[in-house]
Amino acid sequence: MVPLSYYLVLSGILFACGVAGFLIKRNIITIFMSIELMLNGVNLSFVAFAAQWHALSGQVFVFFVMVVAAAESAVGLAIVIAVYRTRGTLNVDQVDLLKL
Amino acid sequence: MLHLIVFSVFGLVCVAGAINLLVQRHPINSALSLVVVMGSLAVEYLLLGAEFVAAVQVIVYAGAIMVLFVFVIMLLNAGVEEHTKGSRVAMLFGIPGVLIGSVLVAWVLLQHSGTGSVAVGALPGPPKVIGWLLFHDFLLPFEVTSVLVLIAIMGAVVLASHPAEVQQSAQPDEREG
Amino acid sequence: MTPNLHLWLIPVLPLVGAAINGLFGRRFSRQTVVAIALGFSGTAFAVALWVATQASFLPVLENLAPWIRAGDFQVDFAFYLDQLSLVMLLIVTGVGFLIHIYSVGYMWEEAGFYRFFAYLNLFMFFMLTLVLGSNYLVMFIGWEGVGLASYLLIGFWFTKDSAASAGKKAFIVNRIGDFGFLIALFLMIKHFGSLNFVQVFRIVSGLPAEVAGAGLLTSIGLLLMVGAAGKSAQIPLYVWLPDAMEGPTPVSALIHAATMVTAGVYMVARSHAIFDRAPQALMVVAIIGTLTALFAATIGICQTDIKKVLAYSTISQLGYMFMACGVAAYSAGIFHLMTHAFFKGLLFLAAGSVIHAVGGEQDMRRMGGLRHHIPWTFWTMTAGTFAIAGFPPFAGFFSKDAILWRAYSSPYGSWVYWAIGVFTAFLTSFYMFRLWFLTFFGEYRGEVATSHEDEHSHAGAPASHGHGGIHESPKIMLVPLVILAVLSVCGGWVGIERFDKFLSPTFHAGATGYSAEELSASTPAPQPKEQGGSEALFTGISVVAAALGLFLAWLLYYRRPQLPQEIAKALGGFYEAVVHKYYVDEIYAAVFVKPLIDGSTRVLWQGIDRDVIDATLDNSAEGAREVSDAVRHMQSGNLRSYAGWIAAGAAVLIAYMIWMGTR
Amino acid sequence: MNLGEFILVSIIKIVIAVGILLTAVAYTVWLERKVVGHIQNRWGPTRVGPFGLLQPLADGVKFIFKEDLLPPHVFKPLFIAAPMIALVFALTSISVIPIGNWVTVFGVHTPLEITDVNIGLLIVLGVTSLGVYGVALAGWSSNNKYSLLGGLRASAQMVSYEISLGLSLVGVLILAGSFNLREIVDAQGGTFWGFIPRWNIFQGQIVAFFIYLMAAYAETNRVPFDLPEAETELVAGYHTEYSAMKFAMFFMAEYANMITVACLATLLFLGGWHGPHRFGPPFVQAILPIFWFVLKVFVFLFIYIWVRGTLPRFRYDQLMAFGWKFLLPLAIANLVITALIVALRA
Repeated sequence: MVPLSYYLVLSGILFACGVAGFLIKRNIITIFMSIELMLNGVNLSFVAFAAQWHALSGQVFVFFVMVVAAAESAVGLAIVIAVYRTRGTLNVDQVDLLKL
Repeated sequence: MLHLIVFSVFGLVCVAGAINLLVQRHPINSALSLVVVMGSLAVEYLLLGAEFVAAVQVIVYAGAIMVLFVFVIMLLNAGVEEHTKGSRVAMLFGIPGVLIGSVLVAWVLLQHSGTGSVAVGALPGPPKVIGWLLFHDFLLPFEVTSVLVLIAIMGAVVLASHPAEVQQSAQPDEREG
Repeated sequence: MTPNLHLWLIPVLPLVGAAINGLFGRRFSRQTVVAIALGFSGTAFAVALWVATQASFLPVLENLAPWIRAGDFQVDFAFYLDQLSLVMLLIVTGVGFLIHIYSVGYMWEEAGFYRFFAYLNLFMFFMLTLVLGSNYLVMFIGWEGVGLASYLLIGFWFTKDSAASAGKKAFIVNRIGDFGFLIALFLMIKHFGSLNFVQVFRIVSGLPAEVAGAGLLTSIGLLLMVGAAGKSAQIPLYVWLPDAMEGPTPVSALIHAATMVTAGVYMVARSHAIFDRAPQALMVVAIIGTLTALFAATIGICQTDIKKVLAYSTISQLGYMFMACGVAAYSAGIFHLMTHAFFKGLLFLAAGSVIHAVGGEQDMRRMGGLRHHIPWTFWTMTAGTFAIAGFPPFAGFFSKDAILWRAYSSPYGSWVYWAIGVFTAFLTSFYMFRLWFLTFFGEYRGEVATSHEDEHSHAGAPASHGHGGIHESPKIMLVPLVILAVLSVCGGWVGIERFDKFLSPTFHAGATGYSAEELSASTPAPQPKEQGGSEALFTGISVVAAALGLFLAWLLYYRRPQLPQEIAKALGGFYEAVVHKYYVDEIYAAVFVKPLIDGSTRVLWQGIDRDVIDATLDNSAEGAREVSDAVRHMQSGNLRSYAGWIAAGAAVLIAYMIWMGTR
Repeated sequence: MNLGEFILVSIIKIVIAVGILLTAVAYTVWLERKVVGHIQNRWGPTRVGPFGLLQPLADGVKFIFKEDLLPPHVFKPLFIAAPMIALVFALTSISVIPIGNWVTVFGVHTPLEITDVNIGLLIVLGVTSLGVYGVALAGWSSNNKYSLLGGLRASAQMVSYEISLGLSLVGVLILAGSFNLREIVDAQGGTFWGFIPRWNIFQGQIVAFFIYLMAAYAETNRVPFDLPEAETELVAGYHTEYSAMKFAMFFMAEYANMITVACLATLLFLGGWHGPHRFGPPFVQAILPIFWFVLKVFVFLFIYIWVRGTLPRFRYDQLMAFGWKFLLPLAIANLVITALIVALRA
């Protein structure tokens, strides 16, 4: 028996790592990965809560999160490619103008 | 007891992967750390009984999304991250904010750790039942997400496709090769 | 079974004409414009005539569409035709149509030909809406609309400063009157819950008459009178009408003599149920009318501009009409309204013809001896002059005599009204014959009309004619003159008794609460106050007064033309005052306009607008700019900074939620 | 079965399975060289042992003793890790593949696979989908343009064809109603009218089978979809810089994957270990299912080699167009039709 809160704390740590990655990292792709990390942390809490409350809809939500994450990463990575093509850099600190 | 050990081992792997993601300066290392995180998360899902979710986690996240990341990293030949000082705000407010927030949440959660606990395989999520839920209770969201995915596909194609003139000049080269 | 009279056709037809001419007229030839304008107004006149043949079905209520529905309050687009509106309808369409015809000749050379006819048709539309409206709000549409059309037409030569100013003056002065009218409407909505003539009058006739004190009905009546005074140029709001003569002469004839200015009279007559219940208001109407009649007549004596004389004469005659209404002799007022429309329209058109003949000159001192040059104009003008002076058997005699008699004999009347009325009749006769003698008799005092264009181009009248010498107007102008002259002669033969009888359904309908005495007030039945025989005596006195006026004019302006100067010298200051129209414009300027401008400038503009409103906005804009200057650094475009703000904000939120949860 | 026994049995089974698999890999290589040689009108390996049967052993010894080159410009950690990743995932997927029914050996009742799980098929799919990392990372870490291009091609190709592959399996899943490979095989037992086996390929999944076949070739980077290692344009693709044991790992991973795919095809479409009526003594009866299974896998592998020996290579854009514009719609159509038929029958 593992307390539910352990799972939640683990998910919280993952989420916090994701946020921290967003703040620390300069590479757009890594920042993107941080977002995925946050989503994973949320998924873990979904599944943990599902187990806690014996409600399978928690697991179903994970699927939706995954689908959205997949769509988001496809579009996001396409944007990254477009950005790299026009700016020649992946450093977010150098991509701070809306218009070139 | 075994449950706690397995949970702790893979939880630690998870956290280590996540921290490695932050520490590594090369994006491909970060990506691989993320794959590790996802893999150990799949194990955690298995511990909770969500076998289908675990499998899908591996297939979709590790097998598709992260491959896409690696692919883009390879395509753009992304190098080691430069350390530019772009944002004081992120350092002054953001990092403390994250720390405070996560510590607070963890504190609150651990204060109430006695309220609930889960056993191994607490809630089995067999594919059949989950499929039933998806196609009955969640039919509308399911269809909406399918539309979302379609839009995302088209958006990705449009965004990543070359401008017309580049494409024209690129095509003959391909034929020669 | 009431036939469907299609009343809506009558106003809509001119509107269609106005729309076509106004929108596309620029590309049409003059002939097309004329065809459209005359076609639509003529058809409207024809429909009005056909409607008149159906008079046995009156009154008719034609509900076209709901307009406002708010709780119990309801206003519809509805037209109402009874005997009163029928008379007005025929006057407006008939005289209007004649003046349309006249305008074709008069305006032929003008640049904005299509525009003129579009405005004229537009005016017809609004005037007919005013006349036909079944409630005060529809009437108000027309009321405002004719004001607009009047403004547009006075300022027709808008490149001329005086014309533009005159248009604005008319508009602004009318606003003051409309203000009163509107408040009266609000009072009606509040207290009667309706603006419908029928409903309002039914409610009003159920109320007791307010014999003393200023109650609700008196207030409404007085406020309505303010509106009427504005539109019909009564004291103290008459000042716009003389200036309105800046407009083309047909406009002066149609709007500022025959139709629009009588709208006030029509409105008072229409609201007779209210005034009957409010004797105080009625008395005010009578006093204002009487004073205006006298006052304007005295000014008219000294004017030298032919159109200005006619303008003051119009004001004076309108005063007569109000006097009639003020003594509850509504049918007499409407009767005079009708005959006045004939002869004053005629006089204006004839004056236009004179101006046309002498090439734009309007000053009577430079005319003279024109009767041989323009005989048609002379004879028609003669008919009009005798009509307005009140010589039998011309139209003016009957109507004016009716008013004077009623002013004395009505239960609301008094010998004072009558005395002033007779004196005014004498003055009217005098200044009209003065005009007549100065214009048509004696020697021609103007310059030889070969190069008159430069000096007269100011006059606004068609100065650009490329003709030389004094000449008669074209036939298209003379035909309306002749028709109107015939009407001026014969128009009064119908007689006040028959007119009374015709209108009696309007003025006595719904008056169930009337006492017998009041009922008989507007009928020629023997009065307890005076024997019937004395009416002939009164008639005789007024005819003598008119003849006296003729004689005096003949003496002063034909027999001994140098005498007026001597009299003027003898009168000195008084004469000066009259020439300057009693300095009313100057007084208004000093009392109202200048304080208003000063107040607006110093307090509203420099004080409130600039230092308070502008300063508030400027300062807040400046403050926003400064704050933005400081804050915009947040929006650096740096993704990680944004994320930092979000993270910090989320931490604060989490802390707050936990704090709230653990309390 | 207590924990110790469980661990012991598991270890034994793992050792046996890996041994069998590696042997099978070695002899698949031999088989390929022989068959292709005969197709090309030559003998193939003949010198080492009879019919060259010891050739795989010799090759193994050669790979082990060869110098392990480490080029100077490579990204070292990943360069070393990549072949391991590839081989590990290739070998892992065999763990949930059953080769026969439950048996009792020395009093231990156990299935003929390392572990029997509910979502076996999903695990196979997941693990094979991870195999792409080996190829991709190898290509990237070599710091060589040919390798990089090979790696890029491999990852794009494998991700693309994985979709068709997965969709082609859904029809089977609908028929079986389970992710458990054993249940899927069991659902294919018996015959129609006494002579047609109830294999999925005969239950209307023939189209799905061919989709699977083509997608599997692409997944394993085999001819005609071997663009990632196209010798004529990319030298050797992602493993250009590899030599000795590291190269051997890629090599083994490729053939292990082939075997996995063949096993999967056998299990899902060809009825698994089901065969004609049982005959012979009890021992033979016990062995027969395994024999049928191996036979089917062998046939599938033979087709693999046969195709390699006869078909030319695709062009890369043709490969992508084929995958996205032909296979994927076809797989979706097959899925929809299957679902409709099942729904109507129900």
